[in-house]
Amino acid sequence: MSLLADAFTVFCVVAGIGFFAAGTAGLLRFPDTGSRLHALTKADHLGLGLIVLGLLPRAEALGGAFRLLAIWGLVLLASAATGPLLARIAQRRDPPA
Amino acid sequence: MTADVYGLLGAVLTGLGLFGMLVRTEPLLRILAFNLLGGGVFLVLGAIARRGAGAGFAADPVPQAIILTGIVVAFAATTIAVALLLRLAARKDDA
Amino acid sequence: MSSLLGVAAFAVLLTLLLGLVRVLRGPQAADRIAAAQLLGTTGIAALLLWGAAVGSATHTDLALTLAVLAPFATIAMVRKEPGE
Amino acid sequence: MIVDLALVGGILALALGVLVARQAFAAVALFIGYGLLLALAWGRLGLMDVALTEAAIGAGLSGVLLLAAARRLSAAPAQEDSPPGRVTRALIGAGCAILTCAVGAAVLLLPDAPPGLAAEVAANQRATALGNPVASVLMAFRGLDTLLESAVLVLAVICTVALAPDQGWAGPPGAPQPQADGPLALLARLLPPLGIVVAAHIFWIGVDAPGGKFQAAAILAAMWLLPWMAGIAPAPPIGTRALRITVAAGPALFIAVGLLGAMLTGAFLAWPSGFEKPLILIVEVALTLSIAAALALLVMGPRT
Amino acid sequence: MTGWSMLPLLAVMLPVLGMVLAPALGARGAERLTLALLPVGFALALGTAAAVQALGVPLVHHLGHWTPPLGLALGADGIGAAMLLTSTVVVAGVAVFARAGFGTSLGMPERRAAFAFWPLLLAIWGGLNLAVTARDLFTLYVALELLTFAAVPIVCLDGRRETLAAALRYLLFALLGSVLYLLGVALIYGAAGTLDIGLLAGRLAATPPVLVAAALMTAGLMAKTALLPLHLWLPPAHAGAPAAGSALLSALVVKGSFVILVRLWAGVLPPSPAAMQALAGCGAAAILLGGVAALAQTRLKLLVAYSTVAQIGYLVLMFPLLAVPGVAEKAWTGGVLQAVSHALAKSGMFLAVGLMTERLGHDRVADLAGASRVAPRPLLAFGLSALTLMGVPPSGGFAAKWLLLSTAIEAGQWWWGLVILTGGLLTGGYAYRVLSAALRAGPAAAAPLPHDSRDTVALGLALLALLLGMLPLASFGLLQIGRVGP
Repeated sequence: MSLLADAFTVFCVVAGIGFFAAGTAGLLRFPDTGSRLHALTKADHLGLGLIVLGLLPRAEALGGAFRLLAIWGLVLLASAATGPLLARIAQRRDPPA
Repeated sequence: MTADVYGLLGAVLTGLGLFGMLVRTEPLLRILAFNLLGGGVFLVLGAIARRGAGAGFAADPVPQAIILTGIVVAFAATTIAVALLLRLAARKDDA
Repeated sequence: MSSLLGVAAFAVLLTLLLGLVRVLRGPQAADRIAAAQLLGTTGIAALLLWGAAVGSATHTDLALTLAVLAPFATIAMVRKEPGE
Repeated sequence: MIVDLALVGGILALALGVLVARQAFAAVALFIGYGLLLALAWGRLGLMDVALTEAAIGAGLSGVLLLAAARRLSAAPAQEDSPPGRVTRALIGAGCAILTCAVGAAVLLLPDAPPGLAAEVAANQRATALGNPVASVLMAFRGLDTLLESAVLVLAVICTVALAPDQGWAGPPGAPQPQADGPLALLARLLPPLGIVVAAHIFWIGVDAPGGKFQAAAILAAMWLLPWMAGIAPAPPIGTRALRITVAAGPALFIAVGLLGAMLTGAFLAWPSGFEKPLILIVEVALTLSIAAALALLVMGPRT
Repeated sequence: MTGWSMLPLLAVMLPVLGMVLAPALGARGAERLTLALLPVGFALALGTAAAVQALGVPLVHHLGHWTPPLGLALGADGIGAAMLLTSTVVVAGVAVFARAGFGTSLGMPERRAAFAFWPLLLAIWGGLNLAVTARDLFTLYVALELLTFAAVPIVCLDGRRETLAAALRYLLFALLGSVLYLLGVALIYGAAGTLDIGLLAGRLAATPPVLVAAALMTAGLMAKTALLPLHLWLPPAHAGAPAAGSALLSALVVKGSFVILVRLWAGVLPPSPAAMQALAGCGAAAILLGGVAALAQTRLKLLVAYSTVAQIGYLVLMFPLLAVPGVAEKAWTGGVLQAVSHALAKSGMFLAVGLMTERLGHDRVADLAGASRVAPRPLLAFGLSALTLMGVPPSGGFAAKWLLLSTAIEAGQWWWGLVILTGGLLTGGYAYRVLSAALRAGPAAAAPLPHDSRDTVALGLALLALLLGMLPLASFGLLQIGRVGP
């Protein structure tokens, strides 16, 4: 059981790191602000989500698991609210030439 | 060892912050430099707190408490400086 | 297991430091702020992994604080200005 | 160790970036990143209380304050002093390098057996009825500093109010905020209830673990600022009696309880034995609310 | 013992409590609260001085029964008691004076300047009382910041562009000073594990961290005290503030960091004759350059502000003399007396200048003719204050400067004596410039002078500075209580 849980944790965390790495790579390599923002939101949502998921079996009590999920929820909420506005600003200040 | 690394970082930030405060001319950047300087001072204090770890504590609680108070006071100072700066900028418009 | 999580925390921290390049280079303000936001999320992930590695609930609380407050810089940036 | 060096490198890069930045905006964005990394550095040092505070202040409130200022200044820049000449700059640079070396050497040459108060705190902590040693220092051993710090915040609020123009100074603080629509308005309605729960959590764990009144107050202040920034909850006028009483209540209660201790036990700020924990908690709750109000007013700034 | 030690603590906490409550009470309430607190504060300061004198040892209060190094101590020794009395007298004078400008009569709407002034006055009072009674180096840092945050908005209460710029410059200077001081405090804690002044005494060896800390703290406090060459912020700030504010800034605010500097070098830091000579050298330069700059000013308020730069120089002349056995006691008395007499004289002088400016409508030194007609009593106050600043007998300034001069010669450091004499001549020069211009007959005064109680305040402060010199020297034994050194 514990072995299975550990394997789950490792799998999720590694996948999460993969998303963070991909997001960062996109942030660095993509040519324009718009696509960079796109890369970033992916990493935000999925990378953190996978890591939270992976750590859930290790949370010491219900409170711990709840806090982990709350963190993910807060990040999702904030990112969902600010992402479009940020994209709008990027477009306005960077007219396609 | 960890303490020394961050203590040295604090020393470098102190120098950088002081340089910025004296050399930059834009008031907002001076205020930022003051915050870098403050961060350096707190890191030096933090390194001292870490060195004093013992009695089951990861760091000496007394300098920790001092840093907390210091951060609050430095933040208050930053807000006053920003308010003053914005008022000055607005005043230039009317003149 | 905890050492594995520690390594994972370090890996996340490394991507965080790579992301710094975008904060430093810009070129647009939106780039910098977006990259700073990613720093926040990455930092939260690193703290969670690190907290799990050392078994400390305080790291999770720190991550929670960051999660609540991290959007504020972005909000201050994207909201309309008086007169805009 | 590699982790620490990587973190130190990142912090240094950001600090240098702040110093050489051409636009105020870029400098502020870099500074926000710097605050975030600094919070991680405090965690590495094992100073979790400080890390929480840095996260609340550096990543949250400072960012809002400075970004708003950078935006306002890009429209109306303040006057600048004349830049120092090349020679002066070289001299200043040399002086700062000397300062860095001197402080660095001083840090390395501190006594090998560090004199500190960790053992003293541990020996006396039981008498304060608090499990968090930093809270014991803040509320009992160095209670006077905490009291004065809360008074400094009231004074800072008075300062910012004093910086308003004569016309309408007693009106709502800060610039009037245009109403936001769409996702931001939604966030401004959804986040505050969650944030208040988080603040209560951080406050409560602060009794026995890292956390506490100041960090909770910073989160509360942010939860007040968010609907204000979104234009859906205008700030009350500075002239409002209730607002002023909120700001003053915490420090005033702290002083009153301190005087009570003086009358009952003969020493100012002595917590009457047996009542330490409830009294400390009552004072901390009042302080949290007052500090939260003060921090929010400070970030809003004077009426423009 | 415990009961008496409560007096200095209350002298700190009452103004702080008043400052906290002031916004809630509103401008009118804050004004009345301040006036009500004045007699209480005076009684507390007087009681502190009497208790210190009677007991012959410093009063020490351990907050919350926690003893240092873990806890904080606060108390009064001789210099602390003297400064408590000084701050109370000056604050009382300024408060009575300021009612005309910042008062709110019944039914009047609350004005911004009035809302801000009273709590700022209380904060300066409480901050200075804290700076002279706290016995922990970090509490002293908080006291310094309290003084700074209260002083900066006073500079720009009128909201003009020049005063705002002066306030911003002052704030940045002051913040730089306090952050350097704090860095020194951090290193002291790392070296000694305590920040209590009493425990640190004699315990700090001259190791590299302590020396770096000493340099940082000294530089920081010099910037806060506006000791040359870190004085550049002072003239525009002190000259820009309203008269009541200038009086507070020049008389009290710079004294807080000065007293901390004295405490550090007389007792806490390892003795360093070279540093003391350098510090006094800065003081000598301040006396000479400040005096010359004051002579060259065309605006009266700037002239008085530069005079403050010069008078601050006298304060630090005592440092090299404190280590010399036999003369240390007299030098100490001279230094403290200089701080007290300058506080009284300079507050009187700034208030007098404010009244003259108000009645003449300008503060150009060249056009002061007629001031003796429209503002005879303020002019008299100016002249009496100038006597103390020059060091003419029988003023308090004479006693201070005479003690410093004679001890310098006794200690074989005659060069400081030369500086004191030259400084006196320079002071005489700029005072003469003002008085001779003001005594010239100007346009005839139109109406008979109305009685203005503010004249009495300015005159009273100047007279107190004068009378200080008539006290017999033996009565200054109080100042020696708690002094560390030979």
